[in-house]
Amino acid sequence: MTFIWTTIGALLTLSIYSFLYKDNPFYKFAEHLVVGVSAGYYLVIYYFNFIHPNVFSPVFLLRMGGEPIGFGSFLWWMALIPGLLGILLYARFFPKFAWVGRWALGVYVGGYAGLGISPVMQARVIEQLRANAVSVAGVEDPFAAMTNLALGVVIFAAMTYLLIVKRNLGTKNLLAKIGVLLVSAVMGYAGWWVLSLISSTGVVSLTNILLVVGLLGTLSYFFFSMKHKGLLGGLARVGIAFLMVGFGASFGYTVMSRVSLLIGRVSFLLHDWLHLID
Amino acid sequence: MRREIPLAITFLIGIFMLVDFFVPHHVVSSSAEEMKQWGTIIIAASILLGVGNLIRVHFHKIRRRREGWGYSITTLAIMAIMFAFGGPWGTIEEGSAFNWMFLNMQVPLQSTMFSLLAFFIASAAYRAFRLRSAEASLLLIAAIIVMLGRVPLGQLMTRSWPEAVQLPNMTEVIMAYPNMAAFRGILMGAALGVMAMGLRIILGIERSYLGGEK
Amino acid sequence: MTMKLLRSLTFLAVVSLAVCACAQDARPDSSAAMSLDTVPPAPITCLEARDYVDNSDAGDKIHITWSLSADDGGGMSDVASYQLWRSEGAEAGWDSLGVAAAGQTSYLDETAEPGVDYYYGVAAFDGVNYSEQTSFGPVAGRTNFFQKTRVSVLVLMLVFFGMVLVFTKLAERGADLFVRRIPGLNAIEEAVGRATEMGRPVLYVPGIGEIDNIMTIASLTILSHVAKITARYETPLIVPTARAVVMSAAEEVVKEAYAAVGKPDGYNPDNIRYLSDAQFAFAGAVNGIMLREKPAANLYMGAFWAESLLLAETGFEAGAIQVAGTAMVSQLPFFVTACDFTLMGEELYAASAYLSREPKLLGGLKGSDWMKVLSITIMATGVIIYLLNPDNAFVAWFSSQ
Amino acid sequence: MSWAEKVLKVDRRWIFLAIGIAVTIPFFLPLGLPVITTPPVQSLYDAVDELEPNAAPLLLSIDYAPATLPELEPMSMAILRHCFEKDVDVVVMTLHPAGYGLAERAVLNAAEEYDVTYGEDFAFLGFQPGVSAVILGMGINIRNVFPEDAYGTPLDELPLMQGVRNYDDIPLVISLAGWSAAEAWVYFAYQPYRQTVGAGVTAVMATDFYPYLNAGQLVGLLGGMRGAAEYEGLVQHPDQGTRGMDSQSVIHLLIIVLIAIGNTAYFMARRAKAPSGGGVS
Repeated sequence: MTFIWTTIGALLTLSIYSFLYKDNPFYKFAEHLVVGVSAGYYLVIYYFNFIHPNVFSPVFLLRMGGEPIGFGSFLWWMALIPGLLGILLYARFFPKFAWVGRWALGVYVGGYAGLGISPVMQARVIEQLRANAVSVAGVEDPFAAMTNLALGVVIFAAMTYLLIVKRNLGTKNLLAKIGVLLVSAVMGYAGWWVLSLISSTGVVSLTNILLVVGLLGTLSYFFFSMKHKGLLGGLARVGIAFLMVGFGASFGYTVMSRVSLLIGRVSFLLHDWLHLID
Repeated sequence: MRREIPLAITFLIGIFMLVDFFVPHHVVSSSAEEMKQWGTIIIAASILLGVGNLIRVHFHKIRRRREGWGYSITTLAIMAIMFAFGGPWGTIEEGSAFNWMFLNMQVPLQSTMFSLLAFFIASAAYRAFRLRSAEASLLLIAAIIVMLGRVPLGQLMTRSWPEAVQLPNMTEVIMAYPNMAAFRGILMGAALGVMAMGLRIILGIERSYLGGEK
Repeated sequence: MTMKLLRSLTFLAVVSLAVCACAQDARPDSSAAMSLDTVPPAPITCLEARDYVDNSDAGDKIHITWSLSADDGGGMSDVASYQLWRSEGAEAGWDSLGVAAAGQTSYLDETAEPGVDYYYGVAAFDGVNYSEQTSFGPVAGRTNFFQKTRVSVLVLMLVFFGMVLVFTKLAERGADLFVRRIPGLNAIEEAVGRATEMGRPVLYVPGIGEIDNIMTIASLTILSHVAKITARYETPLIVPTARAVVMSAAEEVVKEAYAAVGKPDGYNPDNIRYLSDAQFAFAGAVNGIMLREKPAANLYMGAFWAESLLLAETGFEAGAIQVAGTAMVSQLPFFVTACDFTLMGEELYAASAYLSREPKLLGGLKGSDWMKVLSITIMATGVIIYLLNPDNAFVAWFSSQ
Repeated sequence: MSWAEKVLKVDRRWIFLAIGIAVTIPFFLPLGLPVITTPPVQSLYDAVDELEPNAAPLLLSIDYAPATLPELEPMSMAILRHCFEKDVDVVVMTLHPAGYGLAERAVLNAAEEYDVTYGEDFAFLGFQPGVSAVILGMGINIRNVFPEDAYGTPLDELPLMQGVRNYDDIPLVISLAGWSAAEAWVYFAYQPYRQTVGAGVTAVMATDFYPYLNAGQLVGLLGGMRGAAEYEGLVQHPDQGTRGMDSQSVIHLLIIVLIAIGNTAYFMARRAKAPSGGGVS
């Protein structure tokens, strides 16, 4: 029995992989199958996990979580109201009353819009600002931190100058441009390393300055109220540079997880199905 | 009235949920919990709308004998079977037919579809990572360093180099500083976008999701 | 059970250590090396009890804090635990409340009656003797209406909302608010135009987020704009969705858009489709649409997870022009590499405001911009103040809970 | 068409074929490349390692679904082995509706390898719907959310749960998730209760979690199969994670070689078209 089911799973797996060659009947079959299976699955799961225990059972069977509840009691109403809101959605099936479906949508969207705002402010703005500030300033030797802050400003100013005034990094040739960028990256990295040999505090605050510069640049890129010219233009270009490094890095970082999934499937085919490896 | 009532509901519930974050009073927080529960029930109830749409679209396809109508029969049939097994003979309990179908059809199909990404990420990298401009070179170089730094091979290649330029360490530095700075920037910008949009929704300025703008 | 066992074990260990320590050095005059400890530990100091505010406050919690006894970790190092008592009046008897392990400086009393005045007493215990009891009171638990630790969140939020509303009002009065062009927005119109020329449909994927996700709502706003263009050009618009509620909202949006440009008959309900709640079943089905119905323009706007690259690579292979927009940080790299244009992060939200050109929506954009300036200022101030004094109130104020 | 142009326009199916071959070979010919530990993994390992044996339990929330199994299951196995090896008590739960079977399978498989008893050394609480409500509720009292374990035994009858009321009695929570559950632990357990939280996430999500790690909201982080392999190395029990890393090395190298070929061809083709080599593109 298990072997039959595993074989079905394996054949479906191969059908999906056949898509890599081209669209074909096997893939079409697998695609339509999974849509059907998941529709049936969610229909059942949503009913038995949400609707039945939280609406149907309390409202009609007067039982909630195994405990009896009274008809017309507070809990009964608290089960009836969302049930009615859910039913309002079905008003769409009758075009004349479709508009009452918006009440349910209003509750849902309004509720989550309100719910989302404050935690976003807390975790994505304030906490990140605080972390950035603390990690920049949080070194033991304030003097070293100040020196490095100044150093960071100088490096930053130089970068901005290169990117704005010498817009194209002083040259028109693409290869030379890339060369300039590479050399400055290598120099920067070497400088960072030399500094790390001299003072560990210095390194911490210097690398943290990257955080400030990057954040400033990226936020400038997302500044919509002014044309990206002059100082703002330079800042935005610095931001783009950081974004590019970030995108490249997370692309490279992701390859591993995608390959992991493939390994999982190959291991299913070779190990669980064909028993070719142990 | 057709538009004012839902907007009023949105406003009242939105403000209440917003205030809940700052008001620890147990009556407020437990009512907010209750309303979150309502949300899940509304979503659960909506599945019927989705399935209705699915049936309608595939039914039209079959009735008009449009290309690929045979596959539509597969979809509808398997959905009916799944639904029929789901109710009376147990849902996610170990060993039920419903669970078997889930584990041996939906799970392998979904994870195989997911794993196609291993192929696509390679073809996307091959096509897109070209030294077309100075900015593109940053993308490419960061990607290569991180790709090498993530695997044991990269560690072996640079094992005898100074610590600062060992690939895994460079990867850590790139991930922890420039990458994080950029992503913090995106996160913060997007967070402000979310808050502004949330405010507009609560105030009823943004109402396209209710259909139209009038 | 295990906790109690552990506690008694540590207690035994501490006691025996203390006894040994006494035996070895401290008192040459106490000749009986193993004699019983008769010296009580030093009392605790700085005892305070405060009403405790958590996220669901029924007024039944009081937080008690103190400074360690001098003999805990220092001095004779013989404190094993702290005993806590509670009393309902200065003259009333003391009831045992609980025990805190050595080294702890706080205890949460969760059994308080709301509104009743309590007195708390704490004494260090070395296994044999109690120190002198330190007391504090009266204090009463209250059901609070404001979470004080979140005041920074509230203030910044109100400032932000204030800015948004002020700019919105300004815009309504006709002030000319400049908003720079967002690259990628033109691309949407070009893509739709090309699809029309080729006589092929436009595919609009509003992401797989639920409608509670703000990205999805932004996407529906953009959809309304796109639907108006396709309605005018009479280009079919296919909208596959992964959530039933989003599907029904999309139906409304598209239907209204077709009606708004005077072509209500062009609307085809079979083109707004619910495919599957399951992420990859959805992605697989959208891939099928791309290969079989051959849209010439694919627009991906909204919240995307791993399916982003599955869609974008298939769309590329099928030869469509692709424009994406999402604030999902982890998926941006894939859209950026595989699509012709990408609206990144806040640009997605900005796009919906920009497209509608409604002054009300532009106000929000302005507000966010000035919030960015304020954020940077706060961060810079924070750094400087922190360097001068790490324990300042400014930084602490931002540590919300 | 020059060879460079041919290379640039290569049918992507050849790339697919190369990837397919590259992933399969290490299954038959293991390379056994060593793995070096990174700081986020080390700090999570240390956090687990510092837990007292047979004392307050580690709460392991196995929140992944089948789709992310290959990356995250090696993590749960490695962490569970670490705990059982050191006699640290473990309480397992899940926040994902499809995670019940996976969580149970992981904990039972790991328990089989060691001399541990259900109820004394480990427990499985099962699944409760509602992510934020579950996490917040457990901060007040675990019994409000999970009155009994997955098999219907009241929590008070499990020896290891006695004296465990809420987060005050749990020194460490680790969430292994391929979706936003790990973030929810940060928002709803760390933020309000200052509960120490560690996470194991897919490699792609790890990027999003660096800010939390940096801000001290997470004590440690395992990212993807590599994180699992590193943890396997630390507990000296190489398994799926370590084996998978060989395939990873080969494919990563292959992609880099492909990028190099693509760029060489790109510059050859450019040179052929525009001899000056200039121009901004």
